[in-house]
Amino acid sequence: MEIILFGIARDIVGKSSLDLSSYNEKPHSVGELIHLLNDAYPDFNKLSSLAVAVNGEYASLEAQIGQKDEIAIIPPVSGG
Amino acid sequence: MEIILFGIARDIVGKSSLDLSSYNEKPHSVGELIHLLNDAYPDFNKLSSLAVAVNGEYASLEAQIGQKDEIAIIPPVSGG
Amino acid sequence: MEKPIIEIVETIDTTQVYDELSDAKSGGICVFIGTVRDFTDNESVISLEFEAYKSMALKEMAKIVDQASAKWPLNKVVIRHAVGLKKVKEPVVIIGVSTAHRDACFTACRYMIDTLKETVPIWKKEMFKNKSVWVSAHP
Amino acid sequence: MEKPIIEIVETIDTTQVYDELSDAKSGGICVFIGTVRDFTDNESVISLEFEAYKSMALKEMAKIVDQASAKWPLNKVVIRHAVGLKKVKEPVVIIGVSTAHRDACFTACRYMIDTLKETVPIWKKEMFKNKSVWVSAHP
Repeated sequence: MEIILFGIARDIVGKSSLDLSSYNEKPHSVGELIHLLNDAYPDFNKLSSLAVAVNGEYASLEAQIGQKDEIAIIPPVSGG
Repeated sequence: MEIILFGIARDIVGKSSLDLSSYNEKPHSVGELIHLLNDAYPDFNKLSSLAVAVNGEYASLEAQIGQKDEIAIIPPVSGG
Repeated sequence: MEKPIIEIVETIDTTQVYDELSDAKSGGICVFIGTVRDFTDNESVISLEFEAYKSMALKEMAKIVDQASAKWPLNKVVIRHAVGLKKVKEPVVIIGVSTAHRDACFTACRYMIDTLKETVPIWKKEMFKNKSVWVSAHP
Repeated sequence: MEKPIIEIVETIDTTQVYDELSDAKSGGICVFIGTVRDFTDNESVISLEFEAYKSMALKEMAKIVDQASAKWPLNKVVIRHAVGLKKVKEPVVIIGVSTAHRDACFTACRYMIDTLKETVPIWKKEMFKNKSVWVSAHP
């Protein structure tokens, strides 16, 4: 399971994607993924907000995630 | 005393300026000028509004007008 | 505010306005372009003819810029109206504003076009197939 | 509405947008251009760097156009965002709308830039002399 990272999320993790295959507890939902990130990289807790996109759409905390999904971390957007 | 005419005012009078020197009663105010125009060319009464500019500024009905002023009839504007 | 560009011209070049409004202190630019539409009240419009009392129109346009710059912090302003015969799709007026933040450029641009239509001595005749009409002349 | 132009590009050409929006059924065109401002909170900005989650950003931009066209009768729409390094005065986003009457083009254009800033996955880093900051990342 690979997570795409953008903006400050990439800076916090130090790379542009995060491979979760080595983690013992794989997240099954967006909420679990955010929990995992906040634990592994405490700087995520300092952000104004943190969203997750599953297959290019904003996903709720309850949304299930699986091996085939394109999963991306969306830190606070600032386009325009 | 020459009055500059624009838009539908020019169409009503049939020319782009009106020379009042031949008129017996010369208008001394904007109000008198409008009264004179309404009498001489009844189609002015049908317009949505009628303003007069004296030396390039909108003038009130009470504003005095004289030989040296630049006087223009401003029918309803429709720029833009 | 820098010296505004206030003009009455034969033809509006829509490609130059961005350069005229571009500004290091501005994060937002709002431009309104009025164009000739092909229909009015379900009648097909062939062209519009614009006529201006040019000296007074320029003064009234300058007043609008002064009023807007008293209300909002404007950096650069362009207000340019065309005269003469304009065909469908041609630009007849362009109003642009650059400001630090976007709220002011939208609000000021809207104020300026609304006020221009009310106060600036410019007249528009709509040419239809079999008649022509001075817009707004009659109730 | 005609097929909208929705793009993420390296460089925005501000001179092409009028041709893209010009339309026989439209009397009004409103264009917003977001540009790089030289100061933020009294600190001198050297440049901005924009990064996009391109596939998702294009989908979110398309949603904004759909929402706007459901709310207002739009004829043509352009929504184009730049990515990469942008210096002071450079355009970073351009949003344009043509409509029959001017009210809708102003309101829809404003709605689209406001919503873009809230929902589209694009990120901006401000480069100052001695530091760089991801905008809005922290409270």
